[in-house]
Amino acid sequence: MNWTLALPEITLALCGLAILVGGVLPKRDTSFAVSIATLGALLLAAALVLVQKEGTAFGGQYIADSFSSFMKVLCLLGAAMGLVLSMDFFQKQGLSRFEFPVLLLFATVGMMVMISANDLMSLYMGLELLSLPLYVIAAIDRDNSRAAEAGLKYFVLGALASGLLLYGASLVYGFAGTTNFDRLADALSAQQGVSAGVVVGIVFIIAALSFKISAVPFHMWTPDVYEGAPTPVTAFFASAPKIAAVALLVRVLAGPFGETVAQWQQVIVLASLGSMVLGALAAIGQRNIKRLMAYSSIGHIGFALMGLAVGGESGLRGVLLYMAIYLFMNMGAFAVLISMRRDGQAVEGVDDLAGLGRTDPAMALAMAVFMFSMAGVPPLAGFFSKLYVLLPAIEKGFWVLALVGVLSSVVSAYYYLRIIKVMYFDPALPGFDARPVGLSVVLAGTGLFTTFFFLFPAPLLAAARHAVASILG
Amino acid sequence: MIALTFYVFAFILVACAVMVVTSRNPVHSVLALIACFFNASGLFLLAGAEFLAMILVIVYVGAVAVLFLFVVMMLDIDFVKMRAGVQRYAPIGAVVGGILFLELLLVLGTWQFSTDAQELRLAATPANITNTKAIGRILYTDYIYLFQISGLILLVAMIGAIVLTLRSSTNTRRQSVEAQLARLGAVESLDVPLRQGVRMDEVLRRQLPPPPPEAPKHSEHGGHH
Amino acid sequence: MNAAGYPLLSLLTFLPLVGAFIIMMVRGDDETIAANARWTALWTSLIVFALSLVLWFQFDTSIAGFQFQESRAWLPDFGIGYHLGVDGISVLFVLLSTLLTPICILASWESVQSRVREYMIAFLVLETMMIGMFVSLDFMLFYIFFEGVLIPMFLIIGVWGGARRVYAAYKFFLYTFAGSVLMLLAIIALWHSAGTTDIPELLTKRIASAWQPWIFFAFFASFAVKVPMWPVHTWLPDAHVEAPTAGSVILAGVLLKMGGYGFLRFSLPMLPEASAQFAPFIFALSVIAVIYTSLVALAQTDMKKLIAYSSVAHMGIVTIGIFTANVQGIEGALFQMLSHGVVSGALFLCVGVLYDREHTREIARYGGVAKIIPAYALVFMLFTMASVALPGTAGFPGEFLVIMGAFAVSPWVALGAATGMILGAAYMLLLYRRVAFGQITRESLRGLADLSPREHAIFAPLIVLTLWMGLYPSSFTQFFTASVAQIVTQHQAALGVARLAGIAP
Amino acid sequence: MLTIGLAHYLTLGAILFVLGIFGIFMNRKNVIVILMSIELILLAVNINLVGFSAALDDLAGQVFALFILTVAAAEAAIGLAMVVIYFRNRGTIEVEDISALKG
Repeated sequence: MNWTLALPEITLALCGLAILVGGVLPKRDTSFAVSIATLGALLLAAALVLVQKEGTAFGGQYIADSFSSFMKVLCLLGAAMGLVLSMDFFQKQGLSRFEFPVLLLFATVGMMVMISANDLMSLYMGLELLSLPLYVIAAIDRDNSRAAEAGLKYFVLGALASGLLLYGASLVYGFAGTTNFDRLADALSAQQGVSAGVVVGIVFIIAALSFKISAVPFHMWTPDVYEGAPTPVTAFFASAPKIAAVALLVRVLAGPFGETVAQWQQVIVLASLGSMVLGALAAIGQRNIKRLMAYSSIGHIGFALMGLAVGGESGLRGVLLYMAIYLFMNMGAFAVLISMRRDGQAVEGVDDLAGLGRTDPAMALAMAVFMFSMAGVPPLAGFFSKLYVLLPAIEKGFWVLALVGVLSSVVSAYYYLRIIKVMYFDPALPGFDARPVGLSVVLAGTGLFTTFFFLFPAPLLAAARHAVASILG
Repeated sequence: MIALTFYVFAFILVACAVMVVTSRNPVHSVLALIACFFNASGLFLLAGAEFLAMILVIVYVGAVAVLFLFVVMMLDIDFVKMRAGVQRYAPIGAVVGGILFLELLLVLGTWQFSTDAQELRLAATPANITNTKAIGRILYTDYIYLFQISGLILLVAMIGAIVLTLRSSTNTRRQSVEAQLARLGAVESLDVPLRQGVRMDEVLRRQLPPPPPEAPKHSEHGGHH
Repeated sequence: MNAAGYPLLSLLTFLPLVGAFIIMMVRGDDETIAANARWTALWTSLIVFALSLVLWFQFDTSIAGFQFQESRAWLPDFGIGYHLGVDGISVLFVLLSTLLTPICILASWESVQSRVREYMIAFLVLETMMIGMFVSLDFMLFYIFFEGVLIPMFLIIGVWGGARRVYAAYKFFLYTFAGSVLMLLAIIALWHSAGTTDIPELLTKRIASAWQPWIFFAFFASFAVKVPMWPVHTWLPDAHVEAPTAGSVILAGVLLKMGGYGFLRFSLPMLPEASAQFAPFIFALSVIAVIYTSLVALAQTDMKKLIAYSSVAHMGIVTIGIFTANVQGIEGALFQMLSHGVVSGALFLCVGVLYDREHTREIARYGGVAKIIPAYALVFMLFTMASVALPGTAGFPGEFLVIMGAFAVSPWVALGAATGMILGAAYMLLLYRRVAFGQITRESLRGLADLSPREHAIFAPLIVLTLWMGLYPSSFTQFFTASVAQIVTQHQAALGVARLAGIAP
Repeated sequence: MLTIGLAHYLTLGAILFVLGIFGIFMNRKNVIVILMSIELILLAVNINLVGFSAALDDLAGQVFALFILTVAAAEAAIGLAMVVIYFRNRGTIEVEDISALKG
């Protein structure tokens, strides 16, 4: 029982318990101290992940490899940034509760379990440990009817997705007699022509995971939940959990179901096409910037799925790089959204950004960088993320995917440009309230990464290559 | 005999499930759900999953279904005003559901196991011990990882339910130790001699003891107002 | 490292960014920032220009290949490298960019008063992108610079532009972006079939005939929008009219050349068969562009719009020249691009001078300015003459060579191009007559001030160049003779091979 | 038909699954019924797993079902809490009223 392998998860969970006790006992408001402690725990876990050895533990239910390290570090970074973004916001909204960081921490444990899952059971348990805190924090602004509605919607559809996942998992288990990924791979590769039951099972599992990453046609919840939830929560939703779910999808499809590629490839291609097109078209008419970001995230997931549909070493590497770069762009953009607060009141309209280029040039510049980057304009990081999935797509002859991808990025450029237009071309509104330090740090970090990624792409590329090599064996 | 039992359980189960979905009154739905769980539990027994059958009754009927019932009652919904039954898309839904069901039947009807499913099993049922014992053997050893995670999930659910619903209402009376301690002087405690009592109506009053040097040891009386 | 002994091209490319960074760091009140930004930008661009003169003097005109090469690994996983170099085709464009940038900065000295710091930063970033694009010898690098131009240009049009600036900025961005992403796919396809994005290497590879039309079409989508060719030219008049003067100058002077440069650098040598196949199509579009936009120009009432349409017509001549695929045609096209860069830039500056004073570009609002501001009228006349390709000015050698080249291919194309020249003379002279001669239409015009010393400084180098290019063209053509000869030889050889392959079973 | 095999359990599971899905999408009156439909789906999954477990002679299926029960209990708690706060905010739990956020 090689349990020390799971040290990052164990440490983080224990830290969570300790922080919970530390937060609950004192009589005063402990939310700030708890946030700081949680931040420390997340960074500690990230450090542990980096020094983690490779191998499997708990009878094959847990796997640590360079793929899991790569994704876990991304998720931990995303969670840490989400936490930093939320600290000041909740205080100003009068929502600061020490339970939020604790729930976020347990959700992060869930992500790590998911990413390290090497068994359908640990996949499910990780997914649930992630989802339950997410349902709660979507509705943490419980006296706001929009937040309550967002939470409820998210919960109902999330629980349905879990049900689909389980039904699919039960069929796969029934076919192979095992839930372990390695053994599943053996069972599925030994078979001549996979039985229909397994295919149905795989499709159910993909559908459920598509829900978690909000790929078309399981995206319906995304705009509503993104709009209804408090902005830092939305920022968190759009980053870390998505990365974890993509990681899971990659591991499942490249690992146990890798032999049945013919069965699921078309599904992923269609999901990718649909997400890219919908993400581009539906965002055009949005006035609420959080809804706009929701559709934008759907479009980005479509691009990431393009890499998965293409598959192979280069395709999967594209997915990993896409998610890594997306994390930074997205967090940066949300840092701007969270700073949108006028006279103590959070504002969410695209038009509320008007004249930001005059009132806060630094933030406007950062936002412009993120928007151009998301549109895929070189030399910003977003261009490279798209390039890394387009290269394999064309290499393997997925012309339709590549063509739809670039055309949808032209269409989506339209609404990204609208934000820039509002910031720079429109007459200025009164400036936003002073920005807390945490937001400035996140803004500066993500902005510099997005701008100067092109100078030093090698480390990230090497890490991604290493990670992909470990799941392709 | 076993077949007959199966069909009885299965039939009631399906009937109750239909009632869960279609019943007008949520209380009826919950009761039907409870019946579903009882029958499913019976089916589990038939399949040899004794432990699971018991857990289903204890956890679901004992906790979850009661929770449902509790919430349904608590929400104080005017069921008469509720729109009746399933709505107009129901026929379409039924058709789609029927197609889905037929497809599933088609797939499941020709079920075939992987050729080496027997070798791939990780927890083959051991012979000659009870189902509960067998599960107990592996649950805390092979599955300790998942077991701990499920503990975390329950913890998260607890935190979540508290975060979402607990509020310090102004109507409930709760003990506030600090407030009581701070009330020094406003309330005084008396050392009442045995069998004499304090006759407040009368002027009979004991002579006050000399003032205490420090905060008095009121804490043991913290409970009363 | 290269002929200069130091990374000259990298310096040229990234020095403007250093200037932009310095401007960003300036602190103080608005007045200080503006003054600092102007001077820093001017000095940066002057230093870059001075440095680029090294190219002029040290460039070996007898070599057809690439010089001043620098290369470093960048994305080795994908076979994409950082590779810079110039040959006869690109070297003069680099010089054109470095020359026009300080002129533009001078031209916006007084006309831009709001957000000066951001304006100067945008211009310096733009300069980096332009130079980088002309010196990149890696296709992906080229693409990055090619697209990167959009960001500063979008902001320049949108923030400092005229009344309909938002519409114009959007149109500019989306048209070019849509074209470019198709080119990106083509670049990836090339990378896939050749295994590299290194341009000198790609030039030696033969692309499979079946792929050539597709790749050609994708390149065409991008370059034709940039040139711009009819019918995708409609963004240009809007962008020109709405952009601030300096923006128009850069747009006409350099950005339009990116399309022609692309055709010449990539389409023609890399896709010889497709180029030959599609040449008639290009000729047709170009002739339509030349005649149609000239007629449209005749009907314009806005000076800038008129010059914008004339740009479309002149660039039509360029595309004709490139696809004649003979020495005269290509040399003419190159020369035409250079001269158009100087002359149309200067014309936009001339319009800017009037606009700064009267704040209108309506032709009808002016008249008889020659009597009030003679020096200006003289300058304006020179550039008008150059634009109508009067012999002895910069416009002439290019158009003449192109018509010569076109005649060798098809007299009809040559006829079309010549018609364009005649129409061009008509609308330009009409413009000049209505603005400079005749009655003084409005009393307020009498108060017009003649050219200031700053404006003299702006026009002086352009005047010198216009005359120099017209009177002694060979000091410019000598740069690209060798490279063009090589392109033509290789093109003929490639077509010969293809023909042989077509004959063989 | 007289020997009860895997197919019987799978069919029963499929019926419950489809009923659960039907309940989620066709229910327009009460969110709590949707939560109950989700419980039905999970019950269907458990029946599947127990059926497979018996047919394969493998305990893993039962353990899986056990974990699903645990999680379902947690999910029910969260879901009902969500319904409660929604009711507090809106005074209704009718599904058709859940549309303040336009989809």
